[in-house]
Amino acid sequence: MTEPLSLDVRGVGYAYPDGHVALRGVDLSVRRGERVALLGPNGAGKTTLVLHLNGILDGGGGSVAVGGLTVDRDRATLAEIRRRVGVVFQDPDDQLFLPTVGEDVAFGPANLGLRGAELTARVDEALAAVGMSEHRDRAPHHLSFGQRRRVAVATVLSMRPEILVLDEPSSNLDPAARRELAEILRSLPVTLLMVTHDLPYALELCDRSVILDEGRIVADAPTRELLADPDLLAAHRLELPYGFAVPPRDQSSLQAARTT
Amino acid sequence: MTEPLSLDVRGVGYAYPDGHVALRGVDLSVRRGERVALLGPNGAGKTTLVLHLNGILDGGGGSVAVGGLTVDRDRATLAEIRRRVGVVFQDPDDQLFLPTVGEDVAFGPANLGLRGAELTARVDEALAAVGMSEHRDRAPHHLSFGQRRRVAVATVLSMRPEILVLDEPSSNLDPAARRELAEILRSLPVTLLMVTHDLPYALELCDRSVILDEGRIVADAPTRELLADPDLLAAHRLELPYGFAVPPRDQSSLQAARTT
Amino acid sequence: MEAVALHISNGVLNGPVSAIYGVIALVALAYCISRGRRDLDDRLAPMAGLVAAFIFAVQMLNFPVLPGVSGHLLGGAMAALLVGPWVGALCVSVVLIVQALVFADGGVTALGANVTNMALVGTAVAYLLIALLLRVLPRTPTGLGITAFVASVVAVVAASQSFVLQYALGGTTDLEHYSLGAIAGTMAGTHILIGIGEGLIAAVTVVTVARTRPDLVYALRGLRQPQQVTAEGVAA
Amino acid sequence: MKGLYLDRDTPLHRLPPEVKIAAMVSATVIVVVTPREALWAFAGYAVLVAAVAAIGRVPAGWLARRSLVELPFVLLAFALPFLAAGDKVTFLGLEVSRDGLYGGFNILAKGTLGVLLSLILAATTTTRDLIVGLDRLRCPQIITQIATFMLRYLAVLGGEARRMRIARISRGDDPRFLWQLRGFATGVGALFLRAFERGERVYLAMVARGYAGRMPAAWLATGAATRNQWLAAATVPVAAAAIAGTAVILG
Ligand SMILES: Nc1ncnc2c1ncn2[C@@H]1O[C@H](COP(=O)(O)OP(=O)(O)OP(=O)(O)O)[C@@H](O)[C@H]1O
Ligand SMILES: Nc1ncnc2c1ncn2[C@@H]1O[C@H](COP(=O)(O)OP(=O)(O)OP(=O)(O)O)[C@@H](O)[C@H]1O
Ligand SMILES: [Mg+2]
Ligand SMILES: [Mg+2]
Repeated sequence: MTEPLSLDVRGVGYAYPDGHVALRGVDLSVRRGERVALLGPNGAGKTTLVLHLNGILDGGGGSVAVGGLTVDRDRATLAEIRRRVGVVFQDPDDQLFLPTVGEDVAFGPANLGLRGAELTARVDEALAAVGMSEHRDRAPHHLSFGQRRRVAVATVLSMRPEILVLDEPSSNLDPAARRELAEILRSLPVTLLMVTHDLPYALELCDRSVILDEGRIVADAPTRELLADPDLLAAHRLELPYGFAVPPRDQSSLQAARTT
Repeated sequence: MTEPLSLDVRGVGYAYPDGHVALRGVDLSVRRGERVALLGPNGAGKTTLVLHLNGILDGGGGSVAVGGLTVDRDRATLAEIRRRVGVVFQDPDDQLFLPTVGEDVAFGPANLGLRGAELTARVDEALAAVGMSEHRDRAPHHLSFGQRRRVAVATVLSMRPEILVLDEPSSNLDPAARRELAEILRSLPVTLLMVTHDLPYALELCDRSVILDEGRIVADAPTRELLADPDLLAAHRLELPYGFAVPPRDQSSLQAARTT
Repeated sequence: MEAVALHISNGVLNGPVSAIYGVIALVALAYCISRGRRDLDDRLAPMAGLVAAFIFAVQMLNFPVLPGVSGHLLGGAMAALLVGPWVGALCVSVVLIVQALVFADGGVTALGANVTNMALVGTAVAYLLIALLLRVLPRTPTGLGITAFVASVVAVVAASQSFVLQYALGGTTDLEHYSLGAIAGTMAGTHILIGIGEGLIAAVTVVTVARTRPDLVYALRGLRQPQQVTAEGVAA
Repeated sequence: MKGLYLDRDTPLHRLPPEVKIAAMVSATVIVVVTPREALWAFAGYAVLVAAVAAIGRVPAGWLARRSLVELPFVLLAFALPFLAAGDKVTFLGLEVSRDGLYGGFNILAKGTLGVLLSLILAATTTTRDLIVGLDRLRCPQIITQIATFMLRYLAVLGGEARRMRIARISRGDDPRFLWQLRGFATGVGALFLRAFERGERVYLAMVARGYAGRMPAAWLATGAATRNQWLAAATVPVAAAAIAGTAVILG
């Protein structure tokens, strides 16, 4: 292969300090520019896997490489990896900590060395993308849950990472914000790994999906194929929602065309 | 009317301590046994309204009555109201605080005076309903986000309230859990007010929906009618998701029959 | 005096003095409980817990004041500012009780003396000063910050002098090279330094809270009523 | 928050918290009122404490390390013989004050025994049980309530500090110390506010489930102490009193 994989996870295991085993040997590789949905039941280990991708959790065996760099405890490597991978956490309260929304969105790019007008432009752009420009000077912990989730997404968009990892980004968003986020994500030229329980959303955004269950990858296929296999879905507590029918292929590409 | 309304909200306003106005005169009445979906964009004031229904927030004008009892600062009335209304909060981390899942689920019924075998039975039943029985002795903050959400629902189910108020109960649940929750909610003989951004879920569960926007109720109609009005939806950042078509009425009742 | 940690252990004070202070503390706490009960509403109950936890946490940070001498923060002034004098005294007492039972820090027989110094004297002196200062200073975050700082310094020194008094009354050993005045002087000197550290932390914390949630600051109570909002708009 | 609890299964651990608190406090009082000249009474107490520690399987090394909280007073104890007034005696070749020598011993012995008794209590009782014990000993509810919230908030403070740290490092910050961000102080203020607002929401959620000031643990925890348990625990203060009595009569 000429180009290194964007994400290369090999045999990663992890047990939490209380002894609970969350990952039991996960293998996953994602090529540059791919969009992959990470599906699986509650407690499957999805969030735990996400936290491995930028070295917040480690030490349970196996290896994680990001764009050819192996995640280890070396500070410089870790810093470089965190510059490349942007993670939006499942809980927005894990993401936001500064006194105002504007400062919080500026925090990441400022750490990347941006200053002055350039920094302001990044912040403006990211806040506009999630529709939160008017809340710039408010305190993040005084926002509604969905507003916090949007700001959380903005804090990572403003860093323009090469690899975007999102842990249930659409939950708690209002329907329009959910679609707007899909449009943003589709327009970004990045590698994308998105954890979601929203199968139609996965189909809309990601050509490929993997299913994680009990700490192992149990399926890895084009999203459309996965969703057409009710037995596989049912075996992992996945199912298509009430009233949803997989749109025929041409309509889905039409939809993609309409929104770009 | 012979029977008092389950919920009777009149002209409720509220401004947060930092001066942000969240509710500007909300009127809403819900009859006994009704199931109502509360829809609206992020930041509309839905959570703020929910927090008024059992007297957690007040003082901004207007009145709230629950089953004929008016919410005020009187301790005895408040206690009685809180016994009748069970609220599942939007953020499960706000709801869970005891060292083990079992204790947390027992907290509410124990406060209602239940003891011994009866209490244990309630806890078992509630945990089984959300599929978390095996996690009974674990610490809630050591669970995955979706598992925490399920336990949060269980902590309120175990109280068997007359009126159940749920703030985005289906977010972060895996698809099977989402359907199972719908089945539980449909089987309970309670008055239900459910905040959600998931319009198909609202249609599946609630015959009536209200839309809250900028602190005011802007629409109140049968869910099926509301969802058939794309202009109204669009005006309040609501829209049907990709791939979803409102199922014909008979199919929806078939679906209801299948699951009961 | 080497022992600047104000958590007096068992055996430092004699029996009668320990007992007298035990009675003083019990009576005073009973009064605080009857007054505090009225204050402890839905806003103040969690705040009281947090103030106690915060004091507990900062008391764990022992920091060097002079070579060979270390001290820790007491927290009375911050408690008085955020939750008022009655609940404030209770918060500090809870910290001392839990420290004595759970961490063996401070003797159980000296609990009365410890509560008197840190919870009663510290909080009372701080609250008197706060009441006074807030009358002259503007009720702005800056005014509150200065108040917090001054009240902390004075309260910490007062608490240390209360310890000196106890030692004079019931110390199990008489000291020859040190007159009582000298001990008082040394204690005051080191505790001014501790008080400055404490004052800075208290000031910053209280100012942060006052900026975003003025409704939470007990000392600013009565200034803000919940706003009435109607369909027509916000009433003043 | 775990405190100093050592998770074991011993008769001492199984004893209800209220009897342990009562026994610890009364034994400490007896130790403190013992005249300091009754030297061998203290030896008796030491044996008693060692026996209790053995029943609770609390290791000696652990006790030694944890009793360092007493250090400032130990220093005072060693300084007293040189500082105190009164007649001088020669001890280990040094001229020291007799009163100071006794005074130092007094603080050292009583302080150490008191710390050891508290440590044994802390090692065999969880913090939550301690509050249940205080509640059963009729401690006013407002005190146990503040104590419950205090323990809860220590966890919240820790949790929020951890969240803030993860939020920062994953966005390219490289903190060597948690509060370096904008100085220690702003960090403390922000943490305080954040922890308060989280805790406030948690509190309101508790209230929404019928909380009215008393934790169900206070009445749910397996039964209050039986007569036999009170008697078993009373052996410690009674033995201490016997030692003290003998020492006073003989001394
Ligand atoms: N801090 C923790 N300590 C101990 N166990 C944990 C902790 N966090 C998660 N776990 C456990 O590890 C397993 C995987 O959790 P994880 O959060 O990765 O699940 P998830 O796939 O993200 O689920 P969800 O869809 O609910 O978010 C679960 O069984 C969970 O209970
Ligand atoms: N603690 C707070 N302090 C100040 N303002 C707040 C606070 N909580 C919410 N708000 C503001 O009040 C308004 C209503 O918030 P609320 O949480 O009720 O929205 P919501 O309808 O529940 O939104 P979501 O769908 O995102 O959960 C929003 O504009 C929000 O920014
Ligand atoms: Mg997760
Ligand atoms: Mg909300």
